[in-house]
Amino acid sequence: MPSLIHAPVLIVAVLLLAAFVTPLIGKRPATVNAVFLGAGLVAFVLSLSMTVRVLAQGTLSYPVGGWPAPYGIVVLVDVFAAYSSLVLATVALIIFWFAAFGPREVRHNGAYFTLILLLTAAMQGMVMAGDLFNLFVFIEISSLAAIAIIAIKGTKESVEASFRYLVLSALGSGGLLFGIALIFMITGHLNMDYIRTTLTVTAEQYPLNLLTSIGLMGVGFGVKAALFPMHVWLPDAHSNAPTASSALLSGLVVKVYIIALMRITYLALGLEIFELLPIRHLFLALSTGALIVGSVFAMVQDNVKRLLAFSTVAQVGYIFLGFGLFSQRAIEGGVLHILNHAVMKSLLFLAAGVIIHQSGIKRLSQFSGLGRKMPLTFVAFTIGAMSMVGVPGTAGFISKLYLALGALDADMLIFAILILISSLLNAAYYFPIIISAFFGKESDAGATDPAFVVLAPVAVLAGMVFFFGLFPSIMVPLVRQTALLFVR
Amino acid sequence: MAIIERLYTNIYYLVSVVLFIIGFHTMLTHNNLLKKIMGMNIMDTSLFLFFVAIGYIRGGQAPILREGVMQYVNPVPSALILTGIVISVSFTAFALALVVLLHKHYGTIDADKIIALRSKRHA
Amino acid sequence: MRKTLTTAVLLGLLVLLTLMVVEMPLYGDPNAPAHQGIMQKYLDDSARDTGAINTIAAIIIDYRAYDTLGEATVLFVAVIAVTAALYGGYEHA
Amino acid sequence: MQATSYALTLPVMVPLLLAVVIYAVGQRSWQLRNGLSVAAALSSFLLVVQHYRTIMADVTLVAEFPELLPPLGVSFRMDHLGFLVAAVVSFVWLLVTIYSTAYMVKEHAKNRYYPFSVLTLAGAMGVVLSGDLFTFFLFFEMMSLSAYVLVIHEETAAAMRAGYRYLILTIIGGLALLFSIIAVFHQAGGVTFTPGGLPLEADGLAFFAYLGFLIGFGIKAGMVPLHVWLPEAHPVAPSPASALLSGLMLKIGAFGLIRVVFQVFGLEMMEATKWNDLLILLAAITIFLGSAVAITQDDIKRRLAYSSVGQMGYILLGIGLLQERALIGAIFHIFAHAFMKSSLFLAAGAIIYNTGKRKVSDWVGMGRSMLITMSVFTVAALSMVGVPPLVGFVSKWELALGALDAGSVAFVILLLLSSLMNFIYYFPLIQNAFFGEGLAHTAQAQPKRENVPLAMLVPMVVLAAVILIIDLLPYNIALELAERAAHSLFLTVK
Amino acid sequence: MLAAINLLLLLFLVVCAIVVARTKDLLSATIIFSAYSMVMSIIWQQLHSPDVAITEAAIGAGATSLLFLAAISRTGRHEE
Amino acid sequence: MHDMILEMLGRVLIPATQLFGAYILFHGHLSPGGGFSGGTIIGASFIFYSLVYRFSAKKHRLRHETSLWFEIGGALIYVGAGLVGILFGRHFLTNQGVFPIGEPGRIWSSGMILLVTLGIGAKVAGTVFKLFQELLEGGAEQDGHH
Repeated sequence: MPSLIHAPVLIVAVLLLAAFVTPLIGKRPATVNAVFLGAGLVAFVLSLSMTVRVLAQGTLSYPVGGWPAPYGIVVLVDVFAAYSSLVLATVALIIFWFAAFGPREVRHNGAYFTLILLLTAAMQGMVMAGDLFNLFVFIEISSLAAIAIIAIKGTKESVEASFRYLVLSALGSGGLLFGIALIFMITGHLNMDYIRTTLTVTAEQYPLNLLTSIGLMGVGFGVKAALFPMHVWLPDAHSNAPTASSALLSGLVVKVYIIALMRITYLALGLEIFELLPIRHLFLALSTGALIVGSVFAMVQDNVKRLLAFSTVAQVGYIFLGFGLFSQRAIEGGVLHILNHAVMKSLLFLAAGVIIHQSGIKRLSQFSGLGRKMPLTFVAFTIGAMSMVGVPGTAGFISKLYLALGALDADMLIFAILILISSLLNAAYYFPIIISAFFGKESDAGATDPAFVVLAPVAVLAGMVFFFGLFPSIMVPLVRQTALLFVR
Repeated sequence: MAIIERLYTNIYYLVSVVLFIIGFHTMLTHNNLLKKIMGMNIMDTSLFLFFVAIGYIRGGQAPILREGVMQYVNPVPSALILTGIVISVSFTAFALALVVLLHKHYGTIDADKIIALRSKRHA
Repeated sequence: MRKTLTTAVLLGLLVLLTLMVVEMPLYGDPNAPAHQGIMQKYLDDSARDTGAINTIAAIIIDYRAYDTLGEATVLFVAVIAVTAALYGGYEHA
Repeated sequence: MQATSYALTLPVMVPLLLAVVIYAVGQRSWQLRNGLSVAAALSSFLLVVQHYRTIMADVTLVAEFPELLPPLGVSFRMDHLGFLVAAVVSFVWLLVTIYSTAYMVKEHAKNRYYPFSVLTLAGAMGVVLSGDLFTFFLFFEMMSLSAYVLVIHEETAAAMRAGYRYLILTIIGGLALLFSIIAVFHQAGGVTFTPGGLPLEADGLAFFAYLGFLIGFGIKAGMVPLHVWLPEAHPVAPSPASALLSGLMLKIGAFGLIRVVFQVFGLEMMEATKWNDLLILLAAITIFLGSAVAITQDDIKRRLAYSSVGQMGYILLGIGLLQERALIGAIFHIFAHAFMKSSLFLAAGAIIYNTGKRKVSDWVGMGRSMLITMSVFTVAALSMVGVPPLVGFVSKWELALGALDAGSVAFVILLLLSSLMNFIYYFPLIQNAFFGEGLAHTAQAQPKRENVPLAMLVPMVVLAAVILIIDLLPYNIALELAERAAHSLFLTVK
Repeated sequence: MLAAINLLLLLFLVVCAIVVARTKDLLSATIIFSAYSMVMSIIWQQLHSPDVAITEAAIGAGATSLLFLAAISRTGRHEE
Repeated sequence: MHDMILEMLGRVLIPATQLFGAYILFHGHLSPGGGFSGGTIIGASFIFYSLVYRFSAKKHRLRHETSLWFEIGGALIYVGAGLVGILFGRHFLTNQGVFPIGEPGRIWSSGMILLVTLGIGAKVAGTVFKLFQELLEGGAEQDGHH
């Protein structure tokens, strides 16, 4: 198919088109649903075919408008971008289904779908961007849309959380733009490849500028990716959003910024940066903090969605840990965890949303006996939780295994132990929920499993947890090549 | 002395840095939510000023092509800022909408009071 | 307390950024690195390539049109977000 | 000699799939559910013993799937040791499952019990047939976690508490194992069980790995400082589940330790580093403490549970001594104890089923009313004490010889002491049951007549029969296998 | 001469920014912010970036201020 | 309330502003300005219009849907112009060789740039007006006291 070369922009364009069209047909829910899901499906198919193509033929670079780099904007799809795009498209499609047919938590679905489509389009654009300013534009779209899909719930808490998110996000954007300005100042380029080659010449002349620029961009991305200690906005924002938004935010949005950050480091700054600056050690220190703080705070939560949000803080730590350890396997583990965490955290949030909607209970202390009333939902929740803990056979185990192996490869025994301890912490807060839900004393709250159409995305995600837990080799070519981008 | 001279030459950069800090400070420390948003705008415009200053070339003319002009200023930063300004106004608009909503819910737009109200409700 | 701390941190940042300003390329210098990259091609070729004599218009809507599409999208997001936040959806309007 | 046989996966996969089917049909037909549960164990057993000839021809069967779960891969392997333990596990499981079809009639949530029992079987079979540490770990976790559901089956407060303790320790053990496996993989570049051990260096990391294995398997095997879950969990489970837990699952821990000591670290390294001293020390404490505490227990299932702790000590001792004859004793004891402890728990279960009496002191005169059950109990108990010619005797004999080979008489004395303690806590019970005149109980209703369904009686009797006659047979298959297994484990040393 | 004017404009910018942060009256702050944007736009015109200047004048000084005014009309004029 | 002076002013100022905005729009590729500034100016004139006639008896108010149509129309023109490039076998958002470029310096020149500028202008005008309206009175009917 000749138009496959256009896939990198078509994915974005299709999602944007659907987003633009949905307000026009907003008064007919069935049509809106069809457009919404159709766009997601088309994006998925395009992303899949693009990934296959990238695997077969190597990096795909698409000059938008026909202008070659550095003059035009180039969309650069390397293995990492292809992998990220595929993860995004797959998980997003499942969440789309839930948003369309799941319990309704916003007053009007039309605007909600529009925002979700815009968010997804921006994320797709972001992971494939080969141009620094283009990346910034997509980051801004996704930030704004991400805040909007929290605020759309309209409760006091969600509005307040989204405002706080907005302020911090704007600070992050400011830092990011400043960083980009400095980079442009000392290179005169915006294309990442050209920045890298120019920097080899000019970096010595302007070291402080470059350093400040990296610092500012790091803080900008850190805030948006909720890297400890810049995670303060996350628990409120993710726990007060509508269910589908929580899944999108925790499962995908947070990770997209990590992907963008890592792409900047190897595309624009060059790998030498890891040797020149103590970035690895910073990552290691911060991710250790994230693992401990996220887990400890998660343990004391009584609201299920807040627990899941704090757990996201910890899980973001895993991904950064992978890049901090910087051995081949550790990076593979970190990259795999992007997928695995996306799948399992979406699963947990969707299952939690179903539970809350069906029973009206959000406090964990009242979950007692609910598992017997809505077994299918709770089995799905259990699968997600087991994956979080890292029970073998589930997806979460695989990334932890790779990370632990990578820690030993990097001669850092202590981090292998840290990963295991954090698994134990995960177990300490997930298993009591499950035990009390299945075997606890029954409360009088009435609840049943929802209709099949609501449960279908949850079931698919649960299946994916096992699938990627048992056959991670499907992702191995992509993940290995991604790691090779960093470790040569 | 050389440093002062250099700072004077780069006075536009210096002013934009100062404005950046003022905006940042306003955003972080002011309780009034509208002031926070104004701080955000000041921060953004300071960056735009920085960009424009990067693009300036001594003796350059506006980059609209015409006969007889030898030197134009760099058009690239200007093009980027156009995008930046629009993004900034979008953020502002949405932030203002949230402030309006918060005012509706809490009857105040003071961050401390909102936090106090919320924790009272929780207690 | 928190405000004092923030102010102190920001003053520190200001000092750092001022040092950075000292190091920056000189203002208005035609030989600054920022002008060595992609600028000249735009000034030379934009009229021929795009037919627009306003180079900035040529850049934003032709060379870097993808950015501007994103920019237009941001505005669209803002509109939908504002309506959605205030009404909970645009169907109401 | 090695041969590839993908049929090795069947004893694992069949119960795994059947577990799902059982859950699905459980809602509709209890006959089909029970039948399939028995069929799962039976097919596992048959699928294992079909390899009898091959194994006796000293062929090791392997099946490798390196593409699955990279970078470690999944592999299966059946040697003498694996064959023996797999056959024992599936055979006892079969009998216990038959028993439970009758026993569980009185229980609730049967639709949960059977699928998880079969799932645990699949896990156990996977463990004993695994060809490398990683596969071992996968199935080990699967077995441990599904056994949790068996432990808390009653859902009483005590059961939940015991289950929680079990779960936490299982997770800690699992993580310790995972750490060790990763460390081994890092150092040796592979985790396949290799005769003679993997190329490991005896440095700090390897020692931590050894400690990790000791913790991981020690928790499962009820080794003393880590045994705390065991006396809580075994009594609260339904009796057939207790039989499975005590009779079989404990052995899996010991089995893992054998694999690790002989096929991961290797005999040479263990002898050079003297790391086995730690194991011997712990084993000795385990033997002594388990037996001693058992005397003080009045609840029959708690007494049996502590007795299991003591008996596991024998096996651990047999492993730690690093002597061929001691290892024969250990391996044979895996077999022997599986049969003895299962029949004890099943008999105890039958009595509780019939009379509801859990306290040993209430069992006065029980032998007269429940003759068959109590006879089974007696045979197994005597075997535990080590009365020849019952199976328990043989393992103790071999162990004692092994201890003498190692040059330490102290362990022989310890074995004798432990036998004595076994005698102390079993014999008065039996005596009372058959000959005691319960003064306090004569006023109350006489114990009911033996009213135990055939499905419960037959498995008990079969178990007791094996205990009775296997040593009298001209050809002791189990001993033969144990000898060959131990021999092949030692063969690699010059 | 021109340099002096530019310096004055820059000084005005900084003063405006501080005053915006300090003023209690939100309406005044908005007006001052509008003036700030206007000055910014003049500076950009001085730097020969007329496109940006015109956009800032329209969007920064115009639209943003209008939006602020709309919000203030619903939330109250004075900072508490 | 009915303000004569405002209406008089409006009658003069609004067309003037709109004309100015249209000039900036159409000369985006020739002189400073373009879609965003021109669109904003036109949007501001709409705002002025709606404010002036806010209380007039004749309800001269612009409907919300109208601005939404502007909004979406502009966005669709942009994406559509991009897809035309692909249809012509070129790349997304290609101008040269797909749209007639014309002679530099004329109004009807530069192909896609003019088209997209007009699209953006329409979109931004709608956006600015709608944002203002929403902030001024959006969701107000639920307040009760407004």
